[in-house]
Amino acid sequence: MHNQSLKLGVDLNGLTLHNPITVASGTFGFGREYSEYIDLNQIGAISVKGLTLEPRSGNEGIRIVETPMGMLNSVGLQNPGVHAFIKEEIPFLRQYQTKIIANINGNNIEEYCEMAQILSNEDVDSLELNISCPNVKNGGLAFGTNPEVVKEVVSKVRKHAKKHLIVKLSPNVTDIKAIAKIVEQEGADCIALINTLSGMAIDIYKRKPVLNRISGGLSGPAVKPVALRMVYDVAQTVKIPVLGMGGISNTADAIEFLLAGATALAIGTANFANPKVTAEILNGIETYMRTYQYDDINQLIGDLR
Amino acid sequence: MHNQSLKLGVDLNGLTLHNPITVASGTFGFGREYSEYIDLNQIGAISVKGLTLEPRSGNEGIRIVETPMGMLNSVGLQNPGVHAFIKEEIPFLRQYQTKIIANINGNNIEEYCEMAQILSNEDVDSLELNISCPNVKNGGLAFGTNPEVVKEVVSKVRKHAKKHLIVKLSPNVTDIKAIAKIVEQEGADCIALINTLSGMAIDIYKRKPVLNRISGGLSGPAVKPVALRMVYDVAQTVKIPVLGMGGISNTADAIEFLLAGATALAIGTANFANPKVTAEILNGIETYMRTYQYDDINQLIGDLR
Amino acid sequence: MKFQGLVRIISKKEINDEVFTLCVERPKAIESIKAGQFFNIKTSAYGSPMLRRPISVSGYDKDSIEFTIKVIGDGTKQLHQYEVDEKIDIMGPLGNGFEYSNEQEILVIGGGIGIAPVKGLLEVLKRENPNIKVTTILGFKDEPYLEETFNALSDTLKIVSETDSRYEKGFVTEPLKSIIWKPFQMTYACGPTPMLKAITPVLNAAKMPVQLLMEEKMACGIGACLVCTCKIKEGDFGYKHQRMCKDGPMFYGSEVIFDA
Amino acid sequence: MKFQGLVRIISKKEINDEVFTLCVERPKAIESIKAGQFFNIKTSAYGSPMLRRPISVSGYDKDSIEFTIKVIGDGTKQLHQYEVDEKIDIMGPLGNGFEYSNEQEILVIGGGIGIAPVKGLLEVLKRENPNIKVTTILGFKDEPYLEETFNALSDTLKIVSETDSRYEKGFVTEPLKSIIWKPFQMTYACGPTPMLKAITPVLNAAKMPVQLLMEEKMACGIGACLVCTCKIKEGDFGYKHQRMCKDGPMFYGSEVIFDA
Ligand SMILES: Cc1cc2nc3c(=O)[nH]c(=O)nc-3n(C[C@H](O)[C@H](O)[C@H](O)COP(=O)(O)OP(=O)(O)OC[C@H]3O[C@@H](n4cnc5c(N)ncnc54)[C@H](O)[C@@H]3O)c2cc1C
Ligand SMILES: Cc1cc2nc3c(=O)[nH]c(=O)nc-3n(C[C@H](O)[C@H](O)[C@H](O)COP(=O)(O)OP(=O)(O)OC[C@H]3O[C@@H](n4cnc5c(N)ncnc54)[C@H](O)[C@@H]3O)c2cc1C
Ligand SMILES: Cc1cc2nc3c(=O)[nH]c(=O)nc-3n(C[C@H](O)[C@H](O)[C@H](O)COP(=O)(O)O)c2cc1C
Ligand SMILES: Cc1cc2nc3c(=O)[nH]c(=O)nc-3n(C[C@H](O)[C@H](O)[C@H](O)COP(=O)(O)O)c2cc1C
Ligand code: FES
Ligand code: FES
Repeated sequence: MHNQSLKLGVDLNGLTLHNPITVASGTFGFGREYSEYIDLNQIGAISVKGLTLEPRSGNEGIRIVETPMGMLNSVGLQNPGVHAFIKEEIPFLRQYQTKIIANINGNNIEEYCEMAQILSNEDVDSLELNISCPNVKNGGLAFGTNPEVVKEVVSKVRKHAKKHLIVKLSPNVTDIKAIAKIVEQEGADCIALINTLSGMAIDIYKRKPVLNRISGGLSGPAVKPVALRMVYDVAQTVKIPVLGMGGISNTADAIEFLLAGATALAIGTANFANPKVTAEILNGIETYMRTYQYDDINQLIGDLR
Repeated sequence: MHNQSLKLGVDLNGLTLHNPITVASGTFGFGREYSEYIDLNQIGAISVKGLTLEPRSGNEGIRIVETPMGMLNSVGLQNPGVHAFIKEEIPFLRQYQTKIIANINGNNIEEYCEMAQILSNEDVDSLELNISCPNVKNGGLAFGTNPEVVKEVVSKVRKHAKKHLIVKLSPNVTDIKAIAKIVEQEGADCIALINTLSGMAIDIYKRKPVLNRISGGLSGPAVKPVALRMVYDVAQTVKIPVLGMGGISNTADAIEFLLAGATALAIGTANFANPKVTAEILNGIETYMRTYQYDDINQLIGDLR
Repeated sequence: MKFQGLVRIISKKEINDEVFTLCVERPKAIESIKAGQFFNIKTSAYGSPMLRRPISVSGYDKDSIEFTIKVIGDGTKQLHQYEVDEKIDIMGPLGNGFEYSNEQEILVIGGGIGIAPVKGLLEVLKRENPNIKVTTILGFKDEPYLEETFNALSDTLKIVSETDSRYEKGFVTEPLKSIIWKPFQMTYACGPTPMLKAITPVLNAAKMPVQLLMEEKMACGIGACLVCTCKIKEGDFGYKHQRMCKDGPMFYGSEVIFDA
Repeated sequence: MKFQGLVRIISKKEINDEVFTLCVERPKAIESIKAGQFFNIKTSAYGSPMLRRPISVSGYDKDSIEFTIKVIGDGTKQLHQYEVDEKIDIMGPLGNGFEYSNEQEILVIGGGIGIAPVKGLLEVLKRENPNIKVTTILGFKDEPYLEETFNALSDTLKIVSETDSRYEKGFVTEPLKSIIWKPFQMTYACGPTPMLKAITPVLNAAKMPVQLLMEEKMACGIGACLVCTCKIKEGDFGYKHQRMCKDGPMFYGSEVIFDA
């Protein structure tokens, strides 16, 4: 029994992974740093740090607040820009068998389209459309919170994206199912969720918000129950596969997301406390599969009784 | 300096409290049990367990899941009904100088109005309209998540409520500011927030959602950053006072909410871990006021630099 | 005012790999304790896990309170790390505990760590009435523990285990069925819910009163939050939700409805 | 592969009410360590606080690594509760540390717990070059600590305190200004940001190179998450964000922009 090899491969509707464990955008850089702690070949896919058309130096001031079993970040998409990514990072990542997901971020719809266009001709495996960044035209609310804007951005980007397209949803919405349906209708291949919850912290000694931009993105175990509910709701609603994330920190969390219907998982914040957490979770999933007699991970996905 | 008496009284637009520390509905019963651990006279107001017109036996099955620094509850408004509350509980609570906030919950708008009517003639200090319960007519989404429904329920209840009226908002919305504005326009005296975030947990051994109703309400420190952001946003948006809550567990949390603009605070989940937490926080606020030289709590409220 | 605060740990004893006892100083403020009551204990000063853990009294006298604890998750792991002379935050005693007066012949059933409060009960009963006749049935999944203690406290002791072949194999229901004809005035039982669910109909059918010490995940532990429930018969067909922590954790077998 | 894992605590020493040292076994896998580098340490096995805590190396040899830690919040409180022979989860060494070769005369400035890595540096420098001339300035808010240690490591030692009247009153900038004419080849400094911000222009103006060991709240500690930044001059008017953990925590005074 113990020697029987388990089938761990999953298919995110065109993006096949040799196992369902991926890492979340912005928490793993471009893989370089973590490659000194774990074997990147063990990771199904790496979603790289959120890319923008031009290099960005990110937000000033404090960028992190630790909160009870979570953290707020306000990195502000610091990244070398899509061209440097293509030149410097793709070749590095291609040394490993992990798939490359390019997380793309625009200031406006045109930028999203342009990035999709550019990356469609490059050696990446999937594009992850991050629609949680603030939309300046819509008064700073994220692209991903307004159903009409979601419809427009996904349909336009779809036309430029000649690759597997993931759309990553913001959890800061009343009805995640409605947004997910639109994303599916407009032709996304896969839905990723959740991005960070909007949160805030105040420095009571200075009597100021800790973060210059007042609010930041909450991630980590604290948000797991919210993420799991949204992943479950979306998996019940759409037919395209779901890449589930939000607070996954150990095997039990991962199994919960798989049972809730996520076809693959992304680990984010948990990497910070434990750089080997992805490998440990993969191991734990295998043990669980043996105990509960699944020989193919696909039997486990969505297998709620 | 240390002996100088601090002014701790706050005015929630008609509901005056001798200090800003209240307890959150559903976490403190009707005060009886906690009266064996702390002096209820020390608490500014008690929001009692959510009341319905008829007695309710609440949800079946498991009602609680502990989560990282939080908990999901699915109590389902178990309560003896508004009439038993009036007969049995008001006289008990009136022995103390704490104010009584009646948290009211309806299956439909008529029930909300009827309860407001009934309680307007009883010896309570405030009505807290809880619009986070699922609205059966609107497909199970909470009353509080649909702006039109919010408008209708608040405007109708306002007509029946001859008392101070608090409206308690659901955090499961895209734009809390828009909802808060409607609530203010329709004549609420005060806004309370946040109620619980929608969350879920799965029993990976049974492979079933832990809670019969699948999702439950997340509370506790985990939600604090989200709550603080919403309290800040609402306090910036409306002129009526805000009763802030969500994960407040210690003095620092309380100061954050006050600085964010909450005129009073409610402590919920933290009572479970520490039955004396309200008194301890009150003490801590006094120390903070002395250190930062506030002699009136009202100077501290919203005092961000 | 009821007690909640820090108490000093007087002694700590390992019973086996997973089970240990902590004995703490009994604060003066606690006037009375009853077997079957529990304390809600803060396991960590650092917030996580956030909630207290309910632990039954497994023995007490005028100066001390004893807890017998099985390590199963983070909370109990943290409790296991406390050392003698450290202080621990307890709250209680809580719940209604066992009802006992001067029964002459009783049956006691314990399953797993559920034997802890049963031990406390027998110690009190023996103290108050040294002539009491005690028949005890204990059931374990694996290797039994506290066997000698129960031997000393019982006139007849039967132990079953699901896996330890040195003992009778099986569940407590087997020995129970073989002695149920005896004239026990009262049965006291504590153990996992499936065990209580299995023995209750047997005892009810034999018209033998049984006090069940039950378990449910808790938050406040004092009856305020309503997250812990026990489904109790009301009228012929109805039910009501009672609070496991405040109205229980002891309920009579005749009143409980076992779901699921 | 870099090291992350459990190491045994060899010794623990209280330095005063708030400050202590932990000495751990140096894992074989760690080939080199440099003064000024740090380890990211998991303070609790139970998840809270969630993030590791960066702690500088305050000394090392081929068998051990020493940390000198000040208790300020939950994480450092938890570190303080570890006992000899327990194991602790460390990750590192991280960051770029101090750059040193064979300077003959150096100035060292430490503020508060920032003296910890400076101590480690001096131990290495003395080991490698016993004739090095060391002038040390230490500043404390309250009562100084490790005075004897620094006495032994320095040729000249000045200590200031904001409140302890047995020492010169004030900040490190005062003694610094009085000796800045000396021909130090290098200055090494670590302390709270306001201190580094105050000394940097003084040293820059005197055209004296200074290596600042800086601090910023961290998450990953290895350069992947970009939550820790140091604003570094770029061109004449520009700046770029470098990673405090990976590109620092040592930066030259000439390159850092101090905001706010
Ligand atoms: C009134 C009352 C009295 C009690 N008295 C005692 C007592 O005297 N002594 C005592 O030891 N306990 C007693 N308990 C039980 C005790 O409260 C719990 O064991 C304790 O709360 C567990 O806390 P924890 O943090 O260690 O484990 P938790 O982390 O809360 O949880 C359970 C662990 O079990 C695992 N788990 C859950 N379900 C399964 C499953 N189906 N299969 C495999 N693993 C699973 C989980 O992964 C988790 O690690 C009592 C409970 C009550 C309500
Ligand atoms: C590269 C690097 C190296 C380091 N090396 C060392 C080292 O060698 N030794 C060492 O001791 N530390 C060192 N530190 C600092 C150390 O990492 C922190 O002290 C530690 O992370 C604090 O964690 P904590 O959980 O104890 O405190 P936290 O809980 O994280 O926090 C801070 C505490 O201070 C309080 N606080 C915050 N601001 C104020 C204020 N303005 N006034 C009053 N109180 C306030 C907060 O309420 C809180 O209790 C280093 C840091 C870095 C980045
Ligand atoms: C420091 C940090 C930076 C992040 N940057 C990005 C980003 O650039 N693009 C993106 O889509 N999500 C970003 N995220 C969100 C994560 O990818 C993930 O959706 C979220 O953190 C929830 O998962 P977790 O709780 O496992 O971290 C970031 C998260 C963190 C903590
Ligand atoms: C067990 C429990 C029961 C609750 N019941 C109610 C209720 O009946 N009515 C209501 O308006 N809010 C109810 N709430 C929500 C709280 O009043 C509060 O809004 C929420 O818990 C956030 O605060 P906290 O994190 O401090 O607990 C309940 C919360 C809990 C934990
Ligand atoms: S745990 Fe709160 S009522 Fe029982
Ligand atoms: S802490 Fe992650 S980049 Fe520095």
